Amino acid sequence: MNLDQILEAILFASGRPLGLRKLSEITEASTEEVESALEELSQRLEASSGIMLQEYGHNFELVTKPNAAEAVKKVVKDDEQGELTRASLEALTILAYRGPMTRPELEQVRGIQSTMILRNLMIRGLVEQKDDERLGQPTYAVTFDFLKHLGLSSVKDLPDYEVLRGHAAISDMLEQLNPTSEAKADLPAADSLNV
Amino acid sequence: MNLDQILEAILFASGRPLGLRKLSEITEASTEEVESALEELSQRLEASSGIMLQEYGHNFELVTKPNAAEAVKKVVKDDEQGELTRASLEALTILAYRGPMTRPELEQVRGIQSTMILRNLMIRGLVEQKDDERLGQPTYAVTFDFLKHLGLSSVKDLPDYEVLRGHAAISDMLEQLNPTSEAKADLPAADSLNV
Amino acid sequence: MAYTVQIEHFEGPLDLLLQLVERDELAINKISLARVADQFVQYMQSDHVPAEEMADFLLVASKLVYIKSQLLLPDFKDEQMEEGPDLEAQLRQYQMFVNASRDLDAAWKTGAKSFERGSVIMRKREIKFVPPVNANLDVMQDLMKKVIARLEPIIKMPKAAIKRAVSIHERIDDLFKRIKMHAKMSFRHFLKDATHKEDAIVSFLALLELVKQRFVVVNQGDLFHDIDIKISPDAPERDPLAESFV
Repeated sequence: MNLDQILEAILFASGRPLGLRKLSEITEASTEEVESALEELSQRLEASSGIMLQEYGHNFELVTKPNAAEAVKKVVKDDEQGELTRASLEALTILAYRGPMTRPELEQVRGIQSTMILRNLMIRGLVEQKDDERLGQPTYAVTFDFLKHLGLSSVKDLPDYEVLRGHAAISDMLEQLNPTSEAKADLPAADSLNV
Repeated sequence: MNLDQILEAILFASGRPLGLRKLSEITEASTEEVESALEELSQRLEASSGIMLQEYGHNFELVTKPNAAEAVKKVVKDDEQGELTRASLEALTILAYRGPMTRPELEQVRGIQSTMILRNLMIRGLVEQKDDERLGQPTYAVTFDFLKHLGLSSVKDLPDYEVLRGHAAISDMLEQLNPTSEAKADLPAADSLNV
Repeated sequence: MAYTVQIEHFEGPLDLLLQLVERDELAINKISLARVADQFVQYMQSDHVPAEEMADFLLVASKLVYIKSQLLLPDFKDEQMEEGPDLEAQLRQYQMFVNASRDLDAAWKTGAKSFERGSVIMRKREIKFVPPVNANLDVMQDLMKKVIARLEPIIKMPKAAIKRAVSIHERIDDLFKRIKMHAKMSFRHFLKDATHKEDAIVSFLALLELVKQRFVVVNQGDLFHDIDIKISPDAPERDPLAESFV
């Protein structure tokens, strides 16, 4: 059995997002091998399957494709998220394109204190606190539940993702918050998309 | 999206065996069409996937292929045993000190959505659903098995039980959830321990 | 042409500012920001800005006034006001995200969701007690205390906002004294007085601070009017900078 098939079976059985390191541990393959097998899996599913591989921050989960939503809703209970307020939408959008980010970074972009909005989004399960910190501040990012609600396989599928994520103005502004080069090294990989 | 892909998504999301008639009902296709699409699905999975279509009588279910069993066992075992994550431990602690409480109440105190965590604690037999409801929501509390594991005969024997259970910060927070005085009357009896 | 579109509700200072600029179909630049500065202040006073958000509104208001003053006095520069992100750039990127959030909202409402794998594990027979090796009384007591400690700042948020307003109040009294010292100088005079630049800057900043202060302390009363009287009883009616304080 090929690694991509074993990974598919593991993700299927676990029913929740699993990290790259965990997958490498279970399969006793290197993270590079796992990554390339996951890429293979993703392409195979993309081409012919009713399910797809969802990825966020080196975590992976199998989910149904959004096109099947109508039929799937007939068999599973749909956790209604309800509508989002404008403030919630705005914070979610910024976190989706630019996260993981610290609260001061989010507040810098929104121009307003965001303690309560973050708390509300976390209670709704759309945002979570990540394990890694930046300059002593916890970082926040959107969750798999958020991706599922939009039927996205990755935040990279958001419209104009690279433009909005890598926008020079934002980087400059956030840099004012993180003046050290150390902090810069901690920024997510997609920052290299900066133009 | 083809019928075989929609069926795949339905079987994946439902997580249990579904009958031919049910599948035909959901997809609004004839049983013949469903049967031939399931055959197609079965062949596609057979050829390249880590999962397969299993049939008992006229019931169909997606399962992992036997070749992947070893890796799958590792991840399932991991879910059931091992240490509790910090988040799980925290939820368990709050339920021990403050339970029985509803999921929204637990989430209000944690500030984090807790569906999965509650589910995992229940699977491990650490938390159980109680008979009484509050505001239309089921309540949860730690199990007797868990108390026994701690060497306690009652939650009241937890260290600093009265102070921590009745702490104003928690009562205030929960009050935001139930603003009416009616709801207040519904709070657990130990509220009288408030200092 | 009179614009009849009303700004009904805003979520924060950048939201209000963007709505003002977009309502007038203006591009985002210093000139348009200066143009909507007065309305920004008016709306900010007319709506119920929550206490904990007031400081953020004040910050933007002071930047707007600074931008406006710079248009009038091109060589006027204040280091303190130059610090932090440039409002123009900040608003532009905010606009970008607001536009993106509209797409996201549309996608959110389509209901084309993905679903995780269904779980069957909640069947009673599959529940078996697994002793949690890392749960003990010490750990639990410690965790519970941490949970409570995490809640306390949230409970105390309104109180903290009041505290901050009070400390700003004290600073205002101080500023008032400084402004009084310059009170003899007419508003127009200090703007034009090139030879006493430092005085002008001090007065101007004091004014800004006072404006900020006033916002914080109240909606009641016409603060700006008050400033007019104290600072500049003989300021010309059409002085464009003075207008931003009216």
